[in-house]
Amino acid sequence: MHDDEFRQAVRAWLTENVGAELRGAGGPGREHEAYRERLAFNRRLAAAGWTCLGWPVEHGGRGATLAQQVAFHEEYARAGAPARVGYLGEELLGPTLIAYGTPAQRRRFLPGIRAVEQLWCQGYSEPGAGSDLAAVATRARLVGDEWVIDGQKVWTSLAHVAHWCFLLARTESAGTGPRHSGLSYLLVPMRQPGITVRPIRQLTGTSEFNEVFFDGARTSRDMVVGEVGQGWRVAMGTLAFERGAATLGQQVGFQRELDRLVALARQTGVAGEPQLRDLLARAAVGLWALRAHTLRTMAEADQAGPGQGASAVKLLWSRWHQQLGEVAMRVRGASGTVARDAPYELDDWQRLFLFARADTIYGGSDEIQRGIIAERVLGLPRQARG
Amino acid sequence: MHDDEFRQAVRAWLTENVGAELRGAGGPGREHEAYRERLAFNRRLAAAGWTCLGWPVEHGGRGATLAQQVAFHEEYARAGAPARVGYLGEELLGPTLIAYGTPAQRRRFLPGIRAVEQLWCQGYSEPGAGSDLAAVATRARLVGDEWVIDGQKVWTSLAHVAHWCFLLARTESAGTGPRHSGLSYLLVPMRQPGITVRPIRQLTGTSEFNEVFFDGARTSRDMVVGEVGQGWRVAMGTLAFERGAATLGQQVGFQRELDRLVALARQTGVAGEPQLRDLLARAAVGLWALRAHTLRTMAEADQAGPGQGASAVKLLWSRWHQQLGEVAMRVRGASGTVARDAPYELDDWQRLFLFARADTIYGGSDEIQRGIIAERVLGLPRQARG
Amino acid sequence: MKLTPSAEQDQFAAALHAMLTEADIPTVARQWAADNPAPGQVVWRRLAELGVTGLAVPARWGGLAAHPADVVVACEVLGHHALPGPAAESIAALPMLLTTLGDDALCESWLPRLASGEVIGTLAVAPHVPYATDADVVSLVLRADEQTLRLGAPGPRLRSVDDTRRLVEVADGALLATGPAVGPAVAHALNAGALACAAQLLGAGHALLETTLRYAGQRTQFDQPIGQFQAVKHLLADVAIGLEFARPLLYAAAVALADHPSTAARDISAAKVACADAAQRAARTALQVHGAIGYARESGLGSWLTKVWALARTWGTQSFHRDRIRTALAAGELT
Amino acid sequence: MKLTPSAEQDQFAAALHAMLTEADIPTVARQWAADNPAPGQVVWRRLAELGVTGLAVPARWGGLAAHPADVVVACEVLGHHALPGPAAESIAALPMLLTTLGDDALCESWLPRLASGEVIGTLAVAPHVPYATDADVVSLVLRADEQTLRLGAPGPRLRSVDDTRRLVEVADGALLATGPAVGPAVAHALNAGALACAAQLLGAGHALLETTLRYAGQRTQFDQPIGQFQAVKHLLADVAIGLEFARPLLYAAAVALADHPSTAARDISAAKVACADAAQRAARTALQVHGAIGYARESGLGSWLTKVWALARTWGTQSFHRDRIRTALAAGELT
Repeated sequence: MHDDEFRQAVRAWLTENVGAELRGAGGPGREHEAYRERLAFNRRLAAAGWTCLGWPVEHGGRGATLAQQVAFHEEYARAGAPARVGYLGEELLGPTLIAYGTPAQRRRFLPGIRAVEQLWCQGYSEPGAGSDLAAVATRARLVGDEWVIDGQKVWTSLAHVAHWCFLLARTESAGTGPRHSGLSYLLVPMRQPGITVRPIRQLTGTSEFNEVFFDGARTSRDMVVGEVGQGWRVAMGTLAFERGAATLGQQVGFQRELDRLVALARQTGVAGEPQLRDLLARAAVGLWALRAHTLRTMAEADQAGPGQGASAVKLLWSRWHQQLGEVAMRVRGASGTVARDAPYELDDWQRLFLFARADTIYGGSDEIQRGIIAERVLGLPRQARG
Repeated sequence: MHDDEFRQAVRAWLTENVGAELRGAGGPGREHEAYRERLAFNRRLAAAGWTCLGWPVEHGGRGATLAQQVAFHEEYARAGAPARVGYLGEELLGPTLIAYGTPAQRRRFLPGIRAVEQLWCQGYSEPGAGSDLAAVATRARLVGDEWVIDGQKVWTSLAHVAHWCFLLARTESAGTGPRHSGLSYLLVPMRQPGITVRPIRQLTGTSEFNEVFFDGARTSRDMVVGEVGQGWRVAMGTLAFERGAATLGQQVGFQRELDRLVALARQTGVAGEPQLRDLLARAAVGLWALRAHTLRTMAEADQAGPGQGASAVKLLWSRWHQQLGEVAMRVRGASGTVARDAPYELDDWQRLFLFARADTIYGGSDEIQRGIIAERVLGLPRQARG
Repeated sequence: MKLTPSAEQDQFAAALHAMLTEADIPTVARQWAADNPAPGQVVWRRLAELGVTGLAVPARWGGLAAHPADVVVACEVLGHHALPGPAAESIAALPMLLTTLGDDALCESWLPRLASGEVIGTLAVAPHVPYATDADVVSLVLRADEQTLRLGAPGPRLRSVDDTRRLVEVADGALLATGPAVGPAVAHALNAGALACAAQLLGAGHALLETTLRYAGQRTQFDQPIGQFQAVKHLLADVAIGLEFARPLLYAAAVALADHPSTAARDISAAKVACADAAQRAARTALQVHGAIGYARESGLGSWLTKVWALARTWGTQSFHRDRIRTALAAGELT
Repeated sequence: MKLTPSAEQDQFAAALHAMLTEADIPTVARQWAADNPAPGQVVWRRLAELGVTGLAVPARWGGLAAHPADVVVACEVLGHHALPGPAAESIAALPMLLTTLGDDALCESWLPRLASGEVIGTLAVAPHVPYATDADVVSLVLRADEQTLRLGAPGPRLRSVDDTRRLVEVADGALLATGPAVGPAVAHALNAGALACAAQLLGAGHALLETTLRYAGQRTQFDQPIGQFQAVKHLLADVAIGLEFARPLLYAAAVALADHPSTAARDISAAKVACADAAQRAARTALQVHGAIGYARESGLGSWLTKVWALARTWGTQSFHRDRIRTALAAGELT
């Protein structure tokens, strides 16, 4: 299909299927919103063949070109389609299984991901392992033909609805080698007696994140991805998967936020304030730069494989989004601190302001990203990190 | 003398003695300006009894109160009196000798400092020891009754006109103790065959700084201040001397700069630009805060001895001054890059812009100051520094 | 100029601090938010016993007639503990409003009871204080504009992002005063409220810094306490500097409120801007250093974060106060 | 959209880079500043041999009729080496001015000679380019405003803070063109000059980053290379990010200049602002990391520092370009 036709087809399907009740639902800080409706919508999306576009055809994908993936994500964002409930499977686990999984693992799990029938959660972070993932302490030991898992994960998004979890666990004692050796990448069914999920109540009053306690939880021996003890390599591979196409979709969402903010500023009259105008203009230019940079990075990746730009992009969009949150609060002025009446719930701008602060934390904090750029891109000497 | 009378007396003397040719001459980045005239002026100042005000009377000072010292420095700045050529002796070495020197050293050197007859330069920095003063490598060894000194100092302001240098030199091999042990604080005559002074040509085309090479330079055995091997403690004591009164004078100078910049902005019409007005307003408030903070610190020091605020003050004024330089370049607009015609010389605003950049470097860089605040004031764990 | 707290002020602050530490304000605040103001009202009675509620009330109406710097000292401690209740309103703005208005009957009705703690009061002043904080749980609600002062009739409660701040719309009640004296009294009350609010912000900022310092000393990543990383050190040093430099502006503004009416508005704006900036920097850094745990309600960081968010935007936004400073600059007053 | 350099552009840049590295530009620049432009003129002839001077000249006048992105590629390398001479003027602005004006006689007089390198040209355009750079050492000096294009008569030399930039006041010379076609041609030339200037800034910023990275790897303090300190790493990472994000805006602006006249002004302003901000951040950080040594002329850092200072303020100040962006935003063009 030609790229333009592809885009038309996406748009047509979305126009028909995104109802008003779904528009804009979900997303960071709002994963609790309209969850059932989003799940149903995502399953319809899958049935229509609009999931896992970039996966190779032999693995159930459509082998879509980069341009087509971009078109999909842009149209998806433009239509205000709801945040996908299956993105962890589609964007992280699926590509990981395609790259490192056994044929049996792929056969077993890829169809469920594609159809949004099996939902996954990610078990990386622990109370003692946030920025420092190599400090993972959850242990897994082989007992007969099963891994038995003990430990605790935290900040596990949507764990209460997930069927399975992909996680990092320590399968060998740390010993004297590098701190990240001895970890394995395991697939663990969530609905079993050894697992307890406890929601974390957030500042916003909502709780999309969870603590997950593993207390003798079990999974069969063949549920390890890659080799035993090589989980670090597999997990880092997952983090490195190029998210260019989805990033452009994210930017379309940012543009919508900015447009709405400009409209609000005009409506309330504050758009006339020179400083606010300057802030809005800077935000607009910042977004052009993000978009131009993403397109450029993708073009380079097409030519020469994935680049080193992920840390820089993460830093830039997270700062941009934080600043937009602050500008939004300036536009709102004194009324910016009144929440919707009941239940205690933030409006979109308040949520943006509060949640964008997390943008510089999750997925690797600002400090970690700058360290990565300095050491891996600029070649400055590494710090001793054990 | 009552504080107000004292202030009147200072003002009267300055009104009579600061000629137009002296006004505003000298200062960081401009130590070369009108040097002879400033020296002559400073000697007149001394003859009139206006130097070393805060020193105890038994050491040749006037034992002036803090309020009187403040009045002096404020009036001095307000009169546009030229930067003092003897401040290193008056503010650093003098108090050091009073605190740590032998009676013989005090008798020998304090009168020359007070009269601005003997000029001093400071030999701390070395090519390999900038922020890290403990890395001083210049060596001094005892040969008979003399110290023989070999090494190199750098960024030595006014070395080409100084009669003496107070410096840090390594008198014992570093060994395994703390890196700053084994340093001694020596007084060395500058005009001798073993010393070569080479000016460093700066970006501005001027050269107030020098490299000083010590090649078998000599000073007599009793020219060590404090105990041999305790030079670090003496030098750090020097750095800690409360400069509150002079700081207020510096702030009067800043206020003059800001006033002139506001006047320039009005004159060129750019004061009407809302963003520039905001920047100027922020600068004004920043200066109130500096002043209020200094007064508060001095009041506290009066009650309870010197506080921990020096690092914070250094950070704040250096950032404030840098920002003023950037605002100045905005006020100047496109014409801001044209230098005075001949010789290659910057105007006041250009010099401010360029030299204020050094404000966050000399006297302990921004990075060092923030580390000091984090570790000594906030009590965060120290970094291993050998 | 009186820029450092006196020994008496230090003792007063220490006593207040000890009382609030013992009172377990985080629990009290949760109850206050959940429509159970009784434990909070008990704490407010203790404030009255310590004299806090009477600081800004003249002696003839049963108060302590203290210097505005004393109010600042007290409000900083209240902010440090994130105490619920209309502190800037009841302790600072209302006494200033009634005193400046100078209507003896009104003063006699309310000031002695505000001072004694029998009454907690609140106030809405359009446009800077659009809602009356906690109007549904206190017994005196006023509503002022430039021309009139009225009793306020509490309407529906709105939720603040800081859920311990009960925001209430107020309708006009009985007219209490009108005429040319009202405008200046209201302006003066706004200044007093903004100053008290700035003091609370500074206190909250310090509490955030302290909490974050403790966390940075305990939390390890990469086998060392995160407080040992230079990046974390520098973030926290900048927070400390921001707070340290805001405090003298706060005290200078208190002095101006008492003694330099011509510069009081400008100086209070400078203090509010500096304290709000410093507190917001403390809040940003607290979240960044805590990482995700800072978002969890149970971390307890939240009360201060949302308190700072809310206080920075009431009693005049940053834009409003910056504008007052710019206006003063343009009038040639500053330089 | 053409956002990444093609293989040909990469090769072209590499050849130019090699030539300039070999030519020892720091020495050439010192001579240029000291009234000895001959070595610099030799380098400019080599630029012509490589085709740089003909990039923006149409084929019929002996040029390469290249895309503005090619000019950007070349100017970035020139900025990287801090080459003296009126690059934005002679390579970008003048060809654009004459070509857009479309007066065949003028084109024929000058364009072939600019392309061949026989002539280096410069230009003053009030108010954004008040002086004609290097007018006393080149053979074509023009002076334009919105109504007229004239030859310029070089007057006294002013010194720039960047002493390799010879700023010359120009008086009116012979009238070359007047009428309604001049205004748009001058506007177009200003855009082309600003774009070339932005490219030079980006190149200078990269050179500063590279120099600083080298220094940070070599210089030790506290027994470790200073590049190992987290504070230094983060400063340099921010520089790298600033430069990396300015580049796509630069290429997008080049595309707009060629293909999207309606957004060219806006896009070029965005590129100029971003490149100047990024380069100035690189300059600040270079000085901060070098410490005092950065101020010494012999460190060699100075040429880039003052070049960035000067270029960030010509072809439109940051205020001017931000204002153009704001105007576009207000016109509803952006969002």
